[in-house]
Amino acid sequence: MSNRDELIIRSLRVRMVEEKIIDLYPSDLIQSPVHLSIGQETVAVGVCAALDDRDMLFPNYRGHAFYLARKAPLKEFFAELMGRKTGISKGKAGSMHLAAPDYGVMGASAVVASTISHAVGAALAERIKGKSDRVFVAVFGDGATEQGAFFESLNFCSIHGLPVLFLCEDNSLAVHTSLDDRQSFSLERLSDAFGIVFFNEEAGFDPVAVFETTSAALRHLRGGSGPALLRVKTMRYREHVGPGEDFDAGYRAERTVTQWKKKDPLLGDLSRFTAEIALIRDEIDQAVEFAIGSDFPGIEELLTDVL
Amino acid sequence: MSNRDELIIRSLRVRMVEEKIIDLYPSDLIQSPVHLSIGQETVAVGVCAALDDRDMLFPNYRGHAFYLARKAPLKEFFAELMGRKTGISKGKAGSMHLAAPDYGVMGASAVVASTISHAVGAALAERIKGKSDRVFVAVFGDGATEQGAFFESLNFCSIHGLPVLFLCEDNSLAVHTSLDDRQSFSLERLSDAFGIVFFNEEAGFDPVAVFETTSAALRHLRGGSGPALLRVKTMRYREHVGPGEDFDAGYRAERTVTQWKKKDPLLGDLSRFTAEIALIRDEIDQAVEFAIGSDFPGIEELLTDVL
Amino acid sequence: MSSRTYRSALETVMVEALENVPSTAIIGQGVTDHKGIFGTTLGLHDRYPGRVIETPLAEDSIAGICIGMGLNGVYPINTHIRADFGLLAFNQLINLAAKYKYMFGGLFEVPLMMRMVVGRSWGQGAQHSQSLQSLLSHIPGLAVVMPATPQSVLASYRYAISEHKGPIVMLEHRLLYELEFDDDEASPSHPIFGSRLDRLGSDVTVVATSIMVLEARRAADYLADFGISVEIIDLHSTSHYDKEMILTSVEKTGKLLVADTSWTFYGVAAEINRVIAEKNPRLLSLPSVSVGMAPAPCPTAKSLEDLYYPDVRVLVNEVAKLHNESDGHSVPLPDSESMVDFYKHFRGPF
Amino acid sequence: MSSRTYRSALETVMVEALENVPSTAIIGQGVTDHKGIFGTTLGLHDRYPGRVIETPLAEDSIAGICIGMGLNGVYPINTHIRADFGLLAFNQLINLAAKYKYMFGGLFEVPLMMRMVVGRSWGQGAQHSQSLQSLLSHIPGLAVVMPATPQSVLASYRYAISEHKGPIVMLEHRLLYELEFDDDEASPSHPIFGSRLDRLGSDVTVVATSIMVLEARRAADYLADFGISVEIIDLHSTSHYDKEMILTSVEKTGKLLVADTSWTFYGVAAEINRVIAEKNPRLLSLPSVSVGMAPAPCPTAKSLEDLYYPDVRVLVNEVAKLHNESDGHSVPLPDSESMVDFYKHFRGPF
Ligand SMILES: Cc1ncc(C[n+]2csc(CCOP(=O)(O)OP(=O)(O)O)c2C)c(N)n1
Ligand SMILES: Cc1ncc(C[n+]2csc(CCOP(=O)(O)OP(=O)(O)O)c2C)c(N)n1
Ligand SMILES: [Mg+2]
Ligand SMILES: [Mg+2]
Repeated sequence: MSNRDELIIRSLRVRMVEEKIIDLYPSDLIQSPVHLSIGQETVAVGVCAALDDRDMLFPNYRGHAFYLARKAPLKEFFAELMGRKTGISKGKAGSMHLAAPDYGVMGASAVVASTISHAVGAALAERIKGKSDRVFVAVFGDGATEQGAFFESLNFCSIHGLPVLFLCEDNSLAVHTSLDDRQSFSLERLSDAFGIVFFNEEAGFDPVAVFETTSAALRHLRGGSGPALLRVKTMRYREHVGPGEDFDAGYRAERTVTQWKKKDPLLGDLSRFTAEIALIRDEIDQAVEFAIGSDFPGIEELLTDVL
Repeated sequence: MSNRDELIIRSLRVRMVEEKIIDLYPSDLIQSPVHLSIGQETVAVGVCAALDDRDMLFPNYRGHAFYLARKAPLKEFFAELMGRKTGISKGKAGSMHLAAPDYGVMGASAVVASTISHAVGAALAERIKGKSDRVFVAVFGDGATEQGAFFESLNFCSIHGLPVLFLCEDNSLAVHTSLDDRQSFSLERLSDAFGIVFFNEEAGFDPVAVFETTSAALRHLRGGSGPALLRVKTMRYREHVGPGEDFDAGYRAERTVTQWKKKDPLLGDLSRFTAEIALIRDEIDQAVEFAIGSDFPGIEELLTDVL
Repeated sequence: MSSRTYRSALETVMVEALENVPSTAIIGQGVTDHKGIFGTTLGLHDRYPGRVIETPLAEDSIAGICIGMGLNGVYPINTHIRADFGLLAFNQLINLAAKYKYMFGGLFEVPLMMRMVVGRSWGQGAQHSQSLQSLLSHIPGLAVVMPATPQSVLASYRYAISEHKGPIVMLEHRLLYELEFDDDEASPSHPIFGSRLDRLGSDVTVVATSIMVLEARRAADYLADFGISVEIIDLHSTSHYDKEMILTSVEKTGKLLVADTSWTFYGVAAEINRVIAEKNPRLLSLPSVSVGMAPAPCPTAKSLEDLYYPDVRVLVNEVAKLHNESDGHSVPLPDSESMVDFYKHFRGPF
Repeated sequence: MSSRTYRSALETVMVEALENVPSTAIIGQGVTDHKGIFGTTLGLHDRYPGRVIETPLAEDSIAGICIGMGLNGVYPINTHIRADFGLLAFNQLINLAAKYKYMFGGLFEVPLMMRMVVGRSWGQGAQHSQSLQSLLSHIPGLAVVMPATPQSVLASYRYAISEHKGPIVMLEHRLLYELEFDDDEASPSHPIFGSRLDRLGSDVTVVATSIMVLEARRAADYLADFGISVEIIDLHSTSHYDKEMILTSVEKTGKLLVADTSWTFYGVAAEINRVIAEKNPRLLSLPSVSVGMAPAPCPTAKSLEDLYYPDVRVLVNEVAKLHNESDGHSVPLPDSESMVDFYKHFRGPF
């Protein structure tokens, strides 16, 4: 299979998982906020395909796609979303706080921008422990770039020349507010002001483009020339949180999304993937079954792991 | 008297006041940290001379010079430093928290960078109350520009096009740490990234130069074209906090200061100001006497003005 | 009898604030959008242009901007859809806003309101569920109010906006928003700060905050059938509660249960017990009972969340034990319907 | 008898941390300069290059960087020369560090130490004087320690650095730094968390934190001459104190005074009284006494600061009243020498 097809399949898997979540949601099997990546899967897949297994990635509450793109286990994923004891974090984390350290997926936080500095700190620790060419990826949305912690992190990281990839998933929305109402700055010029190399990818729908731009950024990082900032333009198809669409709310034009969808390879001709799709469907069904069949955590878990 | 001489005299007054503080310090009449502006007076004097009375200025803990440059009362100043009831804030504020709202000097905070956003908020309030061409000045050091709150303030202010002058007193030190160890960014390019007009004044020792650059920035601001950032290079002669010199500490070269001093007009020929100097000396002596003669606040003040 | 929701009371005071006082503004993330802070600022952006201000994600500087507004004569109402995000504003709230009046010897006043919504249920998890009253109430200069009813909202927000000249934090409970309350509960003498005697009783004193007042009512209703008379004090202002009211009640009943929305240690239960012990520990004839969140971060799984929060069963059981002066009692516990299920209204996604 | 200062104990544990564990780092503003955090990190930058890290002014992100270090196997010791600045890190401390282990079901541990210095005297004023133990101790997942002696420093820092796998906040009192303590105070069984029985007594229990332990000792010495025997409990860890020790002592004396470095409301006094009231309020034969900062921000003027902080006179007076079981007593108050004057060592400029 071509690299392109491989990446499309991986992206499709993410989408199918989230479509399953949408199917399940009315049943209340998943009782927690879900921030879906539908429309944005190709970003996670393209970036993660370019990473090495040993690299560490720090995602946020919109984290399904990154968790899955790093090949963390699907059964424990669904069990986690359904608040089961067999969940990757015993059901204590839920959709907003996915993590799978064995797969380089560090903890996701639901406080916007709060894990950006963690990636910088992990990179600093790596240097203290001795050289390695591991890379640390901070994942955040366009809204997160408004938080003071983002600027502070850029500054510190650049002073120390640490190998952090600042990855901005730019869907141009923070909840319902568009970029113009929130930002007076240009991310490129900002990056520049900090002496941080800026990479841009407008074609966020294309996992190969994302893969290639990420690979270029990673070459820079592994070359030891300090951090890089990669902005990938993308499109959130669904509401900010929850399974629905909300084009009637009027905060953005449906047309913008429709146009983007025309370029979405996951909405193109998928007939050549029939076999793979069937496999993924099976995998998902089994994972859901596993989750539904799992126990809920009980009182014995209430006070463990506090200190 | 020429404008230049006028500004020199005003700067001299600030220096003489702070030299009096140095004289007094061993006596323990002033029992609080003092962050002296010696070497930096011309910045405050040049900026304040360009402001209108109605403009609001938000200083920080290194605030003696701004308080005095706005012509706030000297007696209440010394009384405040000595913790007397007749102090401008009844002795509750002390050196780090000078304020004189009647003179447009808003409260100074000892938490670095914490009043920058206040200036932005005051400007926003002014707009809500109806048009005026009042200007709001946020005063901060070079170290303060590292705080997230600074970036956030730039962003918000620029989005709303508010008339705030961001004034950076750049003495290139935060306590004992030099710029290179703290900053990877260029202030000019940063300003640029936010679409904020940048003004620079290297000759911070020259009150006329500061006055003129500030005036240019103010013309921009009053023209309604949004905020401006003014960086003035300056030199702190004394230790970070306290009355002494600390060149033996080794964190900076004495030579740098010596060279700067050669350009300091307050260290030049002052013979033409004999009369003014005598007047200032009298004024200071009277203020100190007033302060020393004043009562200390007692129990009746302990719990007032809490809520 | 007419009724109104907590949410509609919040909407009313927000509209009034903008309508009656031209120098009032609402500022926060989402205040202009179609959700309008759970429906409490809806449409205000269009009606009061320039005074309903959307913000970037920047809680720290927005809090400082609010202080600046307050210093220059505009009353800002700053929203946080979760109190947890308010932690980013703690420097401005605690080091600046709370201190300004005192620190400058009265030269300044910093009138401002911070509305913080306390999340609960539907998997809010550890970072969307905190109730920060104890942290804030430890700080002199801050007023902290936890309105439990629409009437509390109307009285205290109106007063805060038009009369109070300092920073005030309003902790609004997410689960209360869509609940209907009888309108005749409104009492003209509703306190602004201070506490409210929610129900007169003779056997056990329950001091409760926010939604725990409603749980206390449920428990009291249930226990009344078993001849147990519960007195409920709605603490209302955690920073400026009514000490005398509490002491008088405990003097009468000798039995105390404190039910709060946060953790018990260094919390409301601790504070109330301090007040009693400093007056006279022997007012209490039995050990007091503290009820709050389990001593852990909030878990996301519903099975754990149901154990994490105390519910009406816990209250009934503990009050019955107090009344019976023993570890046992003969009151059957009510069905184990959790608060979230009882107040059917709350269902995700947020 | 040899002696050592609190400062030198801090220096010792900092050196040990870097010397014994290659994956330990010290990070903060001023850790590399010639003042070296009041002399506790002096010269370490040269001896352990790359592991003593100067930072920009950026408390929020530095706290996050420390979490990231902890997650990747390096133990960070983060310094704040005033606890007040720590408020800028509350989001990371409370929303992230405190929650990580639990929130992820044990997938992560976040070992890190935050050293926060509590300022006092020489006009520190409202923003350089706060003592944040109550806020932090309300949060499950955080450990909070207030060492009162060099021995407490040695025992608890060593344990924290080498054994404890979670976030811990050390509140160090500025006035303690230069005080000399007898070396033989060191007890091998010094607790790490928990509390320490500082002095055995029979008449009145004093529970104290940080420098108030020393004030309690002064008061106890003085009162001994008048036949009053004071038992002193050094609370040590405000988050994980020794409940049984407190209950046992109060059961013996029936009389309690709590002396803390912060405000009494929602503070240590509240917490201790909760613990007693939940066990048995009648352990106390008299109203308990709470001693802390006056309910206001800290004023700068020395005349007010002297009134603001409780001193040995207050302790002597209150304990004597407790002992005498009345509002009066016959113990003459000691000279009104304030703590600051007593511990001559502290004089500005910072
Ligand atoms: C500090 C903080 N403030 C506010 C929120 C509420 N909130 C959750 S997601 C979000 C928008 C974030 O936008 P962006 O960073 O662009 O990410 P996206 O959701 O678009 O992926 C906001 C405001 C939060 N979780 N944390
Ligand atoms: C938030 C915060 N962090 C640390 C400090 C300690 N501190 C006081 S002044 C200062 C340096 C500030 O440097 P700069 O902004 O350049 O101002 P300067 O003192 O040079 O005028 C520091 C770190 C503080 N007061 N507030
Ligand atoms: Mg976005
Ligand atoms: Mg400086």
